[in-house]
Amino acid sequence: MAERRINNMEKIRTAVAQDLLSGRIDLLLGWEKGLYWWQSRPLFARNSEDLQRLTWDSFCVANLSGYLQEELKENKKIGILLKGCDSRALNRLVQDQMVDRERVVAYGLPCPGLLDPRLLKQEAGLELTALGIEEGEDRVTLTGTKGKSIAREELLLEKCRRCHHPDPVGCDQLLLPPVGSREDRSRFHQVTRLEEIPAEERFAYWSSQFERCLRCYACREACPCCSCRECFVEQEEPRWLGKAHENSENFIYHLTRAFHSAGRCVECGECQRVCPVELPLMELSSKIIKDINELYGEYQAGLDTEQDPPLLTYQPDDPAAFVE
Amino acid sequence: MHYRYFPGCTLKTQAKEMEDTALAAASALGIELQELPEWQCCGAVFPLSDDELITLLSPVRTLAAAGGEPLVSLCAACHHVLKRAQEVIKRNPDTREKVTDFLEVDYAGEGRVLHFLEVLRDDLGFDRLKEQVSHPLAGRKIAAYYGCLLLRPAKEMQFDDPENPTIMEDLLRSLGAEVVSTAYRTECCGAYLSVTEEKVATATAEKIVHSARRAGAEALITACPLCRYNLENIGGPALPVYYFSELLAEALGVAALKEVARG
Amino acid sequence: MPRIGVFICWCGTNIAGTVEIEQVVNAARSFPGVVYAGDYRYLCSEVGQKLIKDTIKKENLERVVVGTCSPRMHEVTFRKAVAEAGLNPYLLEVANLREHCSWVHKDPAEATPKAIALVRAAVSKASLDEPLTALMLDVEKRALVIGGGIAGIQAALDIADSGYTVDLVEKEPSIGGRMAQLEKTFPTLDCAACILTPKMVEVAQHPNINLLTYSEVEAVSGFVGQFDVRIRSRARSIDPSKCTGCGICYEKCPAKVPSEFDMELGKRKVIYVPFPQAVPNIPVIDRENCLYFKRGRCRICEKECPAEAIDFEQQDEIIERRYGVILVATGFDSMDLTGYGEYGYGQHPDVLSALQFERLFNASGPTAGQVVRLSNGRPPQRVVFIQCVGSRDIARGQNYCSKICCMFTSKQAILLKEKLPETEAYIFYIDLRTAGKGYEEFQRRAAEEYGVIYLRGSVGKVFPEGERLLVRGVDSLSGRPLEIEADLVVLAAASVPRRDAPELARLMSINSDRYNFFDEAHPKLRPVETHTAGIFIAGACQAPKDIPEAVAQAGAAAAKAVTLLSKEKLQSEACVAKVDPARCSGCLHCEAVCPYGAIAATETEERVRGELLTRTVAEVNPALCQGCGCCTMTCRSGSVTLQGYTDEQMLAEVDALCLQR
Amino acid sequence: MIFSESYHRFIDELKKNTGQDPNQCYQCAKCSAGCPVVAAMDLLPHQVIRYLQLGLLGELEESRTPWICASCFTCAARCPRDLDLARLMEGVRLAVLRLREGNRLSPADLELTPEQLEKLPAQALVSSFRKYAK
Repeated sequence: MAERRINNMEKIRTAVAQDLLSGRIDLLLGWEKGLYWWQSRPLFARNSEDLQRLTWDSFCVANLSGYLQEELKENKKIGILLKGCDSRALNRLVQDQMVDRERVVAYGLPCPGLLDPRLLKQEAGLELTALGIEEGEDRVTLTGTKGKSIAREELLLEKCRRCHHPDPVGCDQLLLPPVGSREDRSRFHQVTRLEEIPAEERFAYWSSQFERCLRCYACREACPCCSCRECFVEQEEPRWLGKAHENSENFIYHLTRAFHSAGRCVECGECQRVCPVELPLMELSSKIIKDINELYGEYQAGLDTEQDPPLLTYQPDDPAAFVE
Repeated sequence: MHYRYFPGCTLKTQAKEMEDTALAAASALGIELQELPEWQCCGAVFPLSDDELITLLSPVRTLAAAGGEPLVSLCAACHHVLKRAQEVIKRNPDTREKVTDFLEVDYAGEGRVLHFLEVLRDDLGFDRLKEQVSHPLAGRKIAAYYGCLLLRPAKEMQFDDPENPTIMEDLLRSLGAEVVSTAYRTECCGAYLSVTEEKVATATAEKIVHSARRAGAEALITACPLCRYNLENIGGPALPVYYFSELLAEALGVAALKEVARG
Repeated sequence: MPRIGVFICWCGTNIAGTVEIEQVVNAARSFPGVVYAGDYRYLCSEVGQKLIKDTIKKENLERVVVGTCSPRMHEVTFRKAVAEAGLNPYLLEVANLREHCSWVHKDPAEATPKAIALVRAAVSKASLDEPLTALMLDVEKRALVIGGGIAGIQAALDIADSGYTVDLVEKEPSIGGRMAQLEKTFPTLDCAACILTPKMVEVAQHPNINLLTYSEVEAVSGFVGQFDVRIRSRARSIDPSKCTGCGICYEKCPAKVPSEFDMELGKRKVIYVPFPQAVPNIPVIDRENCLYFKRGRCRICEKECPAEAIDFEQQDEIIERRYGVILVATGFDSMDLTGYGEYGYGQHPDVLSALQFERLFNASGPTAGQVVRLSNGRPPQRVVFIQCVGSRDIARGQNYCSKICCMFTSKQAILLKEKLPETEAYIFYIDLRTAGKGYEEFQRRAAEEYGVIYLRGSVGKVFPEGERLLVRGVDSLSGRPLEIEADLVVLAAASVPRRDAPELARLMSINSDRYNFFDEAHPKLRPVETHTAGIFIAGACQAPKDIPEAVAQAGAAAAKAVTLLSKEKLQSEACVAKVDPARCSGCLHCEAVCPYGAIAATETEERVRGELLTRTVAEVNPALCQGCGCCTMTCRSGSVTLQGYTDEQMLAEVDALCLQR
Repeated sequence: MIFSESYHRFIDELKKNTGQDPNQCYQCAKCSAGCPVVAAMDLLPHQVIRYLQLGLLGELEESRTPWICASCFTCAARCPRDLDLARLMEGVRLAVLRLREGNRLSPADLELTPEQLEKLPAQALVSSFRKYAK
């Protein structure tokens, strides 16, 4: 496995190096290793030296498509590495006319699912600094313990465990062989669980969650759907939101953000991952996705750029009980 | 093709020839009908009032015993009761909870519930059946009689067009018989009344048989033991009434199996 | 803060009976910006309006708030008054103190504080009002009528007689519609053709009517006064300037298909006119079935045509034209009865729909006017009519009553009795609905004079028994089950909207009800208008109707259309949406949801780190915008706003309403 | 015809257990028109619904009709008001049985010869007792 990964790395690097060095792209958005082994961070590669740092491992979690909007102002053409979820984000941005697809070279990386450091730590019962891992095909061995081995599926990030489309869609080229669709995974179990509890309890649940929100807006910054030039939270005229820490305002922020990403959310889970207080933000987005599916038929944002989003289309048989 | 098989009360007694011939035909056609290891009568009547939970217990127990595998019955009444009981379980979570808790089974309405005729039409196909017919019923003028329980309510039974069904006629054609169309083929014969209101049941049955006779039929087929009993039990000139399975076995040239593998 | 004046109306006792007017006036004086507050018994009266006008001048008012009835009632009245006093009319706000307050409360202790809150909200909004100006738009002096049945014909004639040009578009090769298929009409038993044909000819000869048969509307854009419409005029494969209508072509044509005009009972040729009195009397070639178009051989019609009018190469013609108004009169279909297996429709040749039965009486119909059984060609001795097939049926049909069946069934029974006096006629009905001039008398004549037997009840099933049909039913009045050996069974099929009605509704942006009948703007007060200004409806496309009703409605719709056409200019909507290009990120979701096609992409320039970049943003065409607000709903950053209803104004209202009392 | 409290209790119970509301019926009588055993009934099927609408419960209690009904669902299949009369009939039968706190059929009532019993399908007996006894 390790060997294959190295081989994969070479394959990826060769493919993108060619384009970057020949000037087909001005910038490559990829990942490099961070400070620790369980961190990989965005890499902005402009030359062969930068490319040496390029990495593709089980921690390349950041969705890079969010950088495109800004970077395209200064670069003519950008290459970008995309996992399944990331590729759908790019497609969504293209559908929202935020990114000119002609100016992007998309390299798809079929994704086996990324590992959650928090789970690794929990399973090992050790600080991550004292831990190492060896990845097999389906299992991960924790070195530093007594060789504890765990099914990879159980160590995946929450978003990866509900991911149906690990293979990138709509890319210019796939750099690795596809891993196949995972429609066997359940996407909405958490939402269904929440739906089943009584409304007051549900309100109490969200109240206690939002109470912790710092309004740092990291969720918005990381979200590929949040492409407005000026977000409503910062607007002065009219002023939608106060600045004080006030739970009702936190509610307004999160619910409005969820509505704004309705029909756009590609379930990349970045909002939840970057949240410093670990709010379960994906549950909100998932609830809206589930509702849209039930009302207007199955729709997964960013999968098919030809299909118009359900909230922007009208069918004569659309349910309209709410206006009657 | 593998199915779980629910015989029901009458097929082990008065309608033995229905079971024997159907099982023989099935085995000739490569259709494996594995009888449920333990079963009890379906109750013969689907409970039409929602406060009659006890009558749901037996069909739901049977459905649960099939373990999600397709469940086949031969008798129209059994099929009706099982199919509709399954619909209740699927559509009414309250009832499902009460019934399954009482029975201590885990059943949420899974598995196809089929009449053997549906297996022949949908899973085997009448075209394939036709290829296997070795003794076609050429020149035999036969009318199909459906009765009530197979067809209605159509929304739940999803068996065939409730007013103009074709499945039995299609079967007869694939067996090489000459189909005689009769006006009363979907009219109820009133057989449920044969114990308490025999005269009513007989009068209703007579109308059906005599109309078939006038239309030129030499025999009738049915998929329900109770219909057969009632249609045979009339005053005046009668017509032979067969189970569809009897003619099926005949056309396939197989003798009735006496011994059946038990699940 | 602008100077605001508040005027509270008593509306007699309508408002004053429940709301303490004095309290409201006193409270209003304390609201920010209010420099005047007063009340009057009837503000909408001349005197009331004069009070407003005088006060505006005297107090130098810059904004006006009236606390009155619903703005739907009198907003226009008060805007006019404000304008006459020299203020921009959009600097007026209406607080709805009647429908939203006094009419829904009994207790003044509840109504008065609510009235105060409503006025406070209106004052808050008014302080943010900006003057708005509506555009003045031209009116194209041309009308489009869609559908050439009796309603469309009548409407086209009425508009044309008023001096305006009308394009009448009909999908079929001839105008005439459903009425042309009828033999006689109730309750007078006039021959349908005798009264319809003259009107059809008049249409063809009218100098102001441009007849487009075998044509369909493909696209509609624009707005009242300026609808841009694309019409596809299908190739007839015949040069109309050469054709003399001699009919040799269809005499000689070797290919036959079921005739739509005869409800598939008879056959027609592949080159055909639907019926002898067709207007225009020019055949069409049905290319789907023509041997030449299908297999490349035949061309007999071409050889036989003495006028050399056949043109196999003819192409569809696309007509793009602007109209001031559109009138929709697309009529109805007879419901498909295949779901009613118990009647044996489609299974037995002697079970017919009423429209099929009607064709049997017609001299040019499938039986040349002989009323016979289609199974054996012999006249029937007993006919059973069944009403409400598909109508009033929530399980397999339509919830509504089709309205015309009671009458046409009686009519057909009478026609039958006139033609075959010995034949028995039985009518199964659930309720007899004979409201209409001369209708009840007509139905009674059927029963009393002609001896038609009316049975109150239903039919369970029709059993083919030998050569006849055994109808098993019940007469509910006597409580008797009945069995009738009949020769013919006639089903009064429900009237349903045309199959393509939903598509047309979408094309025109007009509303439909749950059955796909087109919706009028108001069920009582605006029965021929739609919610889309400039589009009118007439006839059975709105709901099942008989001929007199369809004709009356067509006349009314034509009058409305002419009223519009007679105007030199129309004022556009002033409360239109506006995009702030600096905020707009250019996702164009607003364009996707705009029902009026009023939003499009445009380029804007901006400086980024010293460099000039162009980017795409949305832009509203104020002439097309109807102020519906869909765009403002869909814009996440609030870059689109509806003038007169800006986010700031709405929030100001909400804040004012939420203030502690 | 008295819409007493007991009537309302009865109707509410009937609606709850059968999911059918007799007031949905507009008396087209299609149920009676199609019923295969109508000839043996003293009240026609649509009259049973009418009696339910009018609260004529005593008459229904005496009527043979609910016991003649063969539960063949023909009426339900064709009802333009989407009423399931077969269910209503069962509701009436149950109400009568419960009211009388007794069964309408007991094994002793059956006057069958051994030969008849031999021939009679088990199904016929089971269903009769299901219908006539609780």
